[in-house]
Amino acid sequence: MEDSTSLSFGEHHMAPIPGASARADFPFFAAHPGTAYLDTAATSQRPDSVIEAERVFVRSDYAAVHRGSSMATGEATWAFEDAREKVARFVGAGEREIVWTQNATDALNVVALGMADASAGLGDARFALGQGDEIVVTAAEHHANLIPWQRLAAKTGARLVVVPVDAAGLWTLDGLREVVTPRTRVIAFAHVSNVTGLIAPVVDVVEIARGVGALTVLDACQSVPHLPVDLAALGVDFAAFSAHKMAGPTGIGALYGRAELLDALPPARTGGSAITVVTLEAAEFLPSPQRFEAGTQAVSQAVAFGAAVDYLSAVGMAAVAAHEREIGQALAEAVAAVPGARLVGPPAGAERAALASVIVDGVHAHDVGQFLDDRGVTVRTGHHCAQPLHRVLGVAATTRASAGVYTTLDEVEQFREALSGVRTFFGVSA
Amino acid sequence: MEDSTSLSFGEHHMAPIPGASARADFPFFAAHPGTAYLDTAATSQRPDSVIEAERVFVRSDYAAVHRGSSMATGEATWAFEDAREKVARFVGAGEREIVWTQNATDALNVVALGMADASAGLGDARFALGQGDEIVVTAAEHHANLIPWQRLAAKTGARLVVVPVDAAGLWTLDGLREVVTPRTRVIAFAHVSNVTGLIAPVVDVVEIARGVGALTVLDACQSVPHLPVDLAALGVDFAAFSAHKMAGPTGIGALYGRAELLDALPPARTGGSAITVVTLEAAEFLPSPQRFEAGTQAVSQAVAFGAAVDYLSAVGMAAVAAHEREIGQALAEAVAAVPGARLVGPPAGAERAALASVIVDGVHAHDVGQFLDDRGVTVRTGHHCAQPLHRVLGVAATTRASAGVYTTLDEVEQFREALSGVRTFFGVSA
Amino acid sequence: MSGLEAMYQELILDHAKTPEGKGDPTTHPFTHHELNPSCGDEITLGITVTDGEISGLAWDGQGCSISMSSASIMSDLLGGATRDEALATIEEFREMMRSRGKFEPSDRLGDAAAFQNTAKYVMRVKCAMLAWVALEADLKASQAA
Amino acid sequence: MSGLEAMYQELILDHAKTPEGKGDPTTHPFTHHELNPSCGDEITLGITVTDGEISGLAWDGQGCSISMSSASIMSDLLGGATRDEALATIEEFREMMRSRGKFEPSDRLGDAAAFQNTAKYVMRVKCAMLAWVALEADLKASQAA
Ligand SMILES: Cc1ncc(COP(=O)(O)O)c(C=O)c1O
Ligand SMILES: Cc1ncc(COP(=O)(O)O)c(C=O)c1O
Repeated sequence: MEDSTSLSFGEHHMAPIPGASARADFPFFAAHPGTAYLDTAATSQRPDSVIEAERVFVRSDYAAVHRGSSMATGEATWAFEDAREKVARFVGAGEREIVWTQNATDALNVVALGMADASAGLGDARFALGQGDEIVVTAAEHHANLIPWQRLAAKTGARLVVVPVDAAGLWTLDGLREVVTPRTRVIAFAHVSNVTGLIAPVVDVVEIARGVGALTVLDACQSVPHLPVDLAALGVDFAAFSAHKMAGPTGIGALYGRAELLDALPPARTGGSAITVVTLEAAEFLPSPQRFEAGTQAVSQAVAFGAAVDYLSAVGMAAVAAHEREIGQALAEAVAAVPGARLVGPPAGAERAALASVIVDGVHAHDVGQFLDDRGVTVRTGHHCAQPLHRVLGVAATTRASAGVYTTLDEVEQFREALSGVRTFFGVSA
Repeated sequence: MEDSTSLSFGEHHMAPIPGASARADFPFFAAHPGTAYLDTAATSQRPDSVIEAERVFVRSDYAAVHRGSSMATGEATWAFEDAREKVARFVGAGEREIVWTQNATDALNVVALGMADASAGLGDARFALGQGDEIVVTAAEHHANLIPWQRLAAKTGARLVVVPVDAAGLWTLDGLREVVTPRTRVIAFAHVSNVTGLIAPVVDVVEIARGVGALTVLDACQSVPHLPVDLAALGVDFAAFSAHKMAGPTGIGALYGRAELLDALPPARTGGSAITVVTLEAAEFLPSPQRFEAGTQAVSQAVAFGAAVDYLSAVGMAAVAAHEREIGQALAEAVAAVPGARLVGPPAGAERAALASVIVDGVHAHDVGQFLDDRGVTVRTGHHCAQPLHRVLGVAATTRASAGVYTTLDEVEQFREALSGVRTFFGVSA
Repeated sequence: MSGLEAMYQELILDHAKTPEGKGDPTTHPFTHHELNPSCGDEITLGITVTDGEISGLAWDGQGCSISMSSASIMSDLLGGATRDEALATIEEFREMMRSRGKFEPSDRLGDAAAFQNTAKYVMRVKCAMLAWVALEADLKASQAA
Repeated sequence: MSGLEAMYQELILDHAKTPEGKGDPTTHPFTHHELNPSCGDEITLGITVTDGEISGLAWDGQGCSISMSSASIMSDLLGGATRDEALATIEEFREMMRSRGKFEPSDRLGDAAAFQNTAKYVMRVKCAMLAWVALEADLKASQAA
């Protein structure tokens, strides 16, 4: 097995520094000089070290894992589990507390579908919901952390209760406290909103949840790639994130859960490798993580995911967070500087993640995005999988610029300049 | 976007020929000279063209798909959907009839979990099961095509009915006919058994199913990679297969379903991208395939999957099947030639897939596998995710050699020679 | 002329600003609602068909300048057309939009030919198609009626 | 000596063929069943503990020569040992098995040191550990009792 940490990181053979230095490690930017890639909240580019780690593995070390006894299988299994250990360490989890999934959406579904199974009598009753029970989400959630809970509620008779958001799209702890009751069984919320950039007070939410014995499910999609996150210290019960948003590949995500919970949650998706004894009548399941990993896993993607956290660790998550704090403020200020453009979420100056969703008065988000695209600025337009939130904002779609470890202030400036030309082009400014 | 079909296939720039010629296209073999890789039924190696197609895409064309309006997203979406079209064409399906999944196991779960949702009142009643309904599987099924149905039965009150196998592990149409009743709602079976190598009479099963109005679910994991398969012509309702068993990457599989069924089956896994209108109360889902593709998909893996079917198409599936027919017989004969070794499934001379599961009298499968491994022969040992079948065979584990497009007769000979040394080494032969 | 300017021609921006055919679709017997789920753009289009001709047409909706101008230009072009002519025009428009900009429109498309450049932008094809898909649904419903 | 011969030493093959300690585990007060799900190998091991010493031990099971010989060698080594000595030996054995062959066993492991080579084969570690994990469970149960 090739040790991906020993690969050099691009030009420099020292730890990369966020911004222009790190940028040199990502081949995408060499292929697109002059492009400002401000869509990392949707998906991240991958550095050479990640692409190469997977390539080396696939070219010479690939085999089935966890099944059979061949040497090839042994080596591949080692690489696969080594990657799990890296990802676990990266988020402050034990190895058995990281389950590979298809993506973060799948991870959230593993929890919600497992609870549905428990509610149908197929597993630990502590996860069973019924009439009168309540599931709490915020009105700002991504569809991935909303629809699975709607479906769980519909299947079990539980009620979905929503923490409201204000006109800026923000919810508060007081708003949460108002809806939590002794019947609250689950509180599901995003660590960082992919639309507003709000950073949730996780520890306070966990305290509120514990007060009523509710489980906490953290959508960590937009936090784990951008901030140092210690899930054990935060105290959440479950969390979900995706490799493709953090310098890693598509095709793999992770579910974090406290080991004693994961060992008890019924696996909704079943099949080979996840089991101990299978008869024609019934199956018994392994402890976590294997119980949830039915079928052939995303083996080479796991290796690449390991290389991605190696990369981010080499940069240092504190450095990433500091860099992105600067970029986040610069994005907010850029929007504030453009007449007719309004920022969603916390205003410039307030704490926020390195993303800015914008409403340009009189110009539809698709048209804004098209104009920016023409100016070499890749952004995301749409409802960002948060239709209910956009309904509150009063628009069908916004234009979002978002940053990552490789984003530079020059790109923010390119964004500001392009944004300032939008209304003139579409003939809506004075 | 790089057109992967334009990449050269290894040394030769003409269509590769199965066996030694194709072998040169797979970098794994250059890295492991002298190794006989006989574990393709577990997972396949990937040719250069597949590895490079993904690498080129990831280095320069990668972006989010199906969300947003940027040019980058447009190009990536094009590549992603182009891959779907290729895979669809490869199995005789319409584009909307191929849903990306995590693997084949996941694909089978999408059907079973969707039916569970329908049974719970969350979707089209035609998929709802209840007390008195019956689900038919064979006793030879892989756990992936057994446990999801056990769980569905447990949730809905339906009964799981099993077609028995004989001492060789084989089931028959008569055996199937005996258990099918007007209450049979689903018949789930493997096209090719991953243990016995039996090739199922699919068209006859479909006819029996249609006679009672049952849905057919085909586990096509071991057929699509090895035989020309036209799912529409076979007439099955659903089918599942995995890229990693057919020269493609891990992290992606496919569910085939007839369009009108897929459009109606409830999506068990929910989240972003799969929806039309989402309110805080409920979500409406897109038609197939999007309705099942919640969250960020395995984008670069889809591109690689497309390149894999390009590769197999360039070789020609008729040529692959002819080659594997020869290898399959050679494997069966190799086993027959070794005293104390017994072949599971159809005997040498009878129709069978290019895999051979072996019982060596007096030597445990793990020890057999270890010995073969030492002699440079990679095989698979264990129950191959088919415990009930092994229970009938009277052993906990067998040793399986399996072939693919790159397998040569030399490898079979290496296998035979190694196998013939096993009993002497472990001191059980005269 | 940059790709952007080719896409947002004067003609298109004018139609987006002062759209033709906007009105209350529910006054017509055949109405269809069409939504672009990725951005929330939507249109409801109603028609009356008399002796095989579109004798009345009105639409309402909200969306980007491409979807709105496309609805407007289509209303101009196909209001009064025969059903067969309209269906053939929709087919040609779809073919153009799927061509990634490679299809040369015939005279039949009239001002709608201006969307040839939009076809180069895969993610905007749905915007341009929105009204046309709605009209197609209405025409088929009227045929079945 | 090839890797294979180092793994399947005379000693190991002999123990696999004529295992020590095989018998009816259920005659002892503490029994534990352990399964290797990937191959179906299993072992049930029973012990009696008197004054902190393993005064009786018997196991039954089926599996490969590594799992069977490991159970046999362990029975020889730890039958009669004190609970603390047995737990410490299990710990050292585990450490050796996890080392990928890099751990140098102390005298305490006795003939069990022969599995040092097995530790190089990741997929066989579970085979060698099977009996030891069962004994550990029994010892912990006896401690709690
Ligand atoms: C017959 C059969 N069905 C299902 C599977 C499961 O496939 P996957 O592991 O890709 O989900 C396999 C392979 O392990 C198989 O051989
Ligand atoms: C906050 C949030 N939650 C969930 C998701 C879903 O992640 P994925 O698409 O990787 O499943 C995303 C990204 O789209 C997100 O930003």
